[in-house]
Amino acid sequence: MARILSLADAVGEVVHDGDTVALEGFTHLIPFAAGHEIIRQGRRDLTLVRMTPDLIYDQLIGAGCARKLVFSWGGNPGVGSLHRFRDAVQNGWPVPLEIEEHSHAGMANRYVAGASGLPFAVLRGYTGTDLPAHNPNIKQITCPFTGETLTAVPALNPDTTIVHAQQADPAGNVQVWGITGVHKEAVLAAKRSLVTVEEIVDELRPRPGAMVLPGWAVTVVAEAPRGAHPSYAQGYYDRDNDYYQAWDAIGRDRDAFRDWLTETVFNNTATAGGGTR
Amino acid sequence: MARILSLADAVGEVVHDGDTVALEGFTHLIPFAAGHEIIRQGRRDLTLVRMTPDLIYDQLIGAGCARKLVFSWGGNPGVGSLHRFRDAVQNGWPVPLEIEEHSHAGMANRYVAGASGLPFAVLRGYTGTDLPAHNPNIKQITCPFTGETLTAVPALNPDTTIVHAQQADPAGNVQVWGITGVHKEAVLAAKRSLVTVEEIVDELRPRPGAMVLPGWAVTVVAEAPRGAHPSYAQGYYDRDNDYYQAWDAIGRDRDAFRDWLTETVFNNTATAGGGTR
Amino acid sequence: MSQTASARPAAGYTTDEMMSVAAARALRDGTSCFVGIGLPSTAANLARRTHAPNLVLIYESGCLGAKPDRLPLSIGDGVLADTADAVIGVPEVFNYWLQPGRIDVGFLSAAQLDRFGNINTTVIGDDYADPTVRLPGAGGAPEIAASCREVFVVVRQSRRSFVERVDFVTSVGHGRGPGDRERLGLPGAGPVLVITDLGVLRPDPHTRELVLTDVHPGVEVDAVRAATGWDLTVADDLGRTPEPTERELTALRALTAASA
Amino acid sequence: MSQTASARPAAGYTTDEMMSVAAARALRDGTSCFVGIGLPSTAANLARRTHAPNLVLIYESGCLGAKPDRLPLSIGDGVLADTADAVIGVPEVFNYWLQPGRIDVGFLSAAQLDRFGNINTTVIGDDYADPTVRLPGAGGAPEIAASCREVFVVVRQSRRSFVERVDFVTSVGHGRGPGDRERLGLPGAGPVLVITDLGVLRPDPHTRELVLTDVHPGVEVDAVRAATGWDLTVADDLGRTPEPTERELTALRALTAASA
Repeated sequence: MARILSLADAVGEVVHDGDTVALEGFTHLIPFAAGHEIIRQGRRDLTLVRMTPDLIYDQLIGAGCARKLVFSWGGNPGVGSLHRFRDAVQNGWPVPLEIEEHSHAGMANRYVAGASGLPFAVLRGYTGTDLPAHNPNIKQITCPFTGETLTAVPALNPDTTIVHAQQADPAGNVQVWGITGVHKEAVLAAKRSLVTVEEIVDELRPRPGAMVLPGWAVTVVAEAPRGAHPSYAQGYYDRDNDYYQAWDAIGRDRDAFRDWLTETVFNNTATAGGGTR
Repeated sequence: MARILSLADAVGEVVHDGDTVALEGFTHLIPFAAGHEIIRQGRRDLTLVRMTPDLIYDQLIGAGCARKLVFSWGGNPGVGSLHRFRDAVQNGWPVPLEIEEHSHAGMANRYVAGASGLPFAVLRGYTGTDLPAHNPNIKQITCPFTGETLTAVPALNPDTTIVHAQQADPAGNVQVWGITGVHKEAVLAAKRSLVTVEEIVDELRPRPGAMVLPGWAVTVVAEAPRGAHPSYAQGYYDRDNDYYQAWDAIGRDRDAFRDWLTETVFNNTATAGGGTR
Repeated sequence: MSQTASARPAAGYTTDEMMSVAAARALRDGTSCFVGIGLPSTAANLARRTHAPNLVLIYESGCLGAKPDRLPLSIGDGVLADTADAVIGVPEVFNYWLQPGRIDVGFLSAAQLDRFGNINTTVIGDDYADPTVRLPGAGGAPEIAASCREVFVVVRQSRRSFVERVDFVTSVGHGRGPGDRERLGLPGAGPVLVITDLGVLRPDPHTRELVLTDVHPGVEVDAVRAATGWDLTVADDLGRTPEPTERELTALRALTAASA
Repeated sequence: MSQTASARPAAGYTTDEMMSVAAARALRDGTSCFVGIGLPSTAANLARRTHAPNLVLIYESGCLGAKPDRLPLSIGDGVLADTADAVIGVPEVFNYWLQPGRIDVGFLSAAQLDRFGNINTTVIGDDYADPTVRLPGAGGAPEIAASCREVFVVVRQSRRSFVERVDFVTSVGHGRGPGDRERLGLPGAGPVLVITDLGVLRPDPHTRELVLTDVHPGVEVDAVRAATGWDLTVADDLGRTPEPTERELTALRALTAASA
């Protein structure tokens, strides 16, 4: 049964300096509130894992929390580049950032292997691309039945996975609906997990398209209303597209970013996603 | 888009002598009506694949349709043995039956590999058991990252998979709810697929826990009300436990079985599951 | 029924009832249990209705956290899906839930069980290709026995079922003795408890051989030896299973009556 | 609007509009299309609103058969889940739907595209570790390019984007020429169509080099050559793209307006 804690206590318990941490959410249900709490708690040397590092990781990287990024697509969707990410990769600011780069299929399968207790996953992927030349975590494997050559990637087993969901019940059972991405795999692959939720309800009402994560498979749950803002939570609020647009100018400039950090993250201990609007 | 045919036309189109055919349904939604239609059409030399060959395969085997069975658990659940299956294995009646035996984990992963377009699947399975000594389709594989030894099983790609579901819409989109077993994997792994359904509805109404198979991933759909009887179709009818009990005496005796075949299968061209009650 | 009355030993009960009650007692509240059908399912459901209301029942049909109000007649009974916290596909059960060792107890039955807790549900007889009796086969058992943190076996004891060496290893217990599970890389502890209609056996920590540690009320050790196909070792501190309480028997009978 | 009026060439339109219309026309009704975000998504949604109402749109976020009533702003826009035939997890999209070659068309964009249709969305510059420009990376593209039956690319044409050889092969087109896809074991046919704001390119069946086969209205071949970073071959039977019809433009503008 998952324990229910405050966001600050939950992040304090599951994220430590030097950890490998996955914050997942495929466009939908990105755990921004938890990300901002990691910044507030001043975590350092994290290996950040995420298929689509977008604003949330731009913020964590800019705040100096990360030493390495494992990912498959990094950008501000529909807007452009992640300037804090670029600044860290190209100029080592505020600290150097190592990268390990995959495809979505590779990352998704790494989580699947992690969730499955297997050391690796097999896929048809990366073949003929320049990715394997720059990533020792992409190897070949031979089918013992057909002799065919396929690709292998190692399991991802983060120290901690954090995702956001719509609801949990008092026993920590979590219900997610809409696009569920790699929520389940990322949580099950991790040694510890934190699920932030829009609300804790007395009882989960089954819904079409919903996925339930049993409370006994989750470490801690924290209520964080609007905790996915500026991304969205289906059934609760829409994506704040203006925030993504506005981020381009903030992220582009180190001073503007520092001001944003002070105003929006450090001077804001609320559990919300930290809106700039 | 799946084509919608009568049960007889559908079975005629997708099942041919010598084919490898999987009729799946994990206790729930077992496609009995389609199985009886295969018997009526007199198919021979089938390789029958199924995790849990129960009454439906006892009937097909007794009727002489099969030359080989690939499976992981064969019995009359809660009642006892499958006597037609035993008679075929031990006495070659009415024709000899070759067997290939797996565990559930192995079979499930063989379907997953088949659905995924991979030649094999990796699992932690069979280790230390006597199964690999009798089955060349269980091999070892080494993790290219950790050097650990794991088990590999080849993909299952049946010529045809047949499953039963609650509903389809006129475009052949299929909705299944309750226990969905390996429905999706078995259909996606197959070259051709037939889904029999309780009813064709104008529009599928989304339901909690439901899984939708898009019509463009299914070959043919046939309406077969009570087509899973004596198993059950959640939301439509319960399991006919008396039928399972009664089967023990029928299956135990060749003559009783032949009488049952004549009365219940050959003299009954209805699309229903062929009840003995 | 008052607490006192319900904890009182019951007057009359069958050996199967004693077995189910003893098996149920072994399950701790708040743990997760991968439930095989038949005797294990009866015991697990009884536990949930007595001392372990928060026992998480997992069935290979894809039902996580099933809370059936009657005994399911099969591992895919509709009542399991209706009452589960989550219903998932069969591949996910084995890959995401069983294989990584997330589940505390695997609760199995057996057609044959040997001195080292290895299980046979495949064939009786020396020749796999021409068996004396063809059994149902492996089902989920090999991986349940490999991956759950612990395995409990519930099985009726006789010389036919309790053999020196199983004819076919469907599911590995302790192999041929100490270190075998480790050599095979099996993550779980294997069978730590075997509950029969006569008593309870546990593996000796050093030899890994199953040793009689408890007998049920009214059962003599000689009767257990007579029902065991190997030279049975009896624990020095042999215990005696407390009789079923009225509460336990009432719950068990309500459960089985509702399924008839 | 009458059929005649709607089929009439429109009076004024942008080169981007021409590109989207030409890209949309390439999609056949009743086929399935794995849709990248941006230009491909615009084209695919336009096709569904004009000649291909039964086009099955598949987004990597897990939306199968999405029928959005406005342009999705990302591949995970809520409107995709709301209108999909089925919403599935991301691993399933790649493993069960893309990888086995079930999907007819993979519709991609590119930051750099080379003579053989190879795509770069990773880094500009010779040194991966110290790039001139760090691009977003691979996303789903490498496997979309490998596994879909055919690949269409829609990209604005310039000497920066159309290069002799991409700085980094993120997604394989036709490698370095004939037989390369086969040698790599890539199941799909690769890029069979490249639609730009200037015209349409297709791989030569023998050399696999991209050849200009159509120019859009008002575009001169010299302008296309000037926007191509290799010595562009022009097809003998060079075609000219029909202008957007009023129906197409109206649908396109309604789609983009609804997303603003």
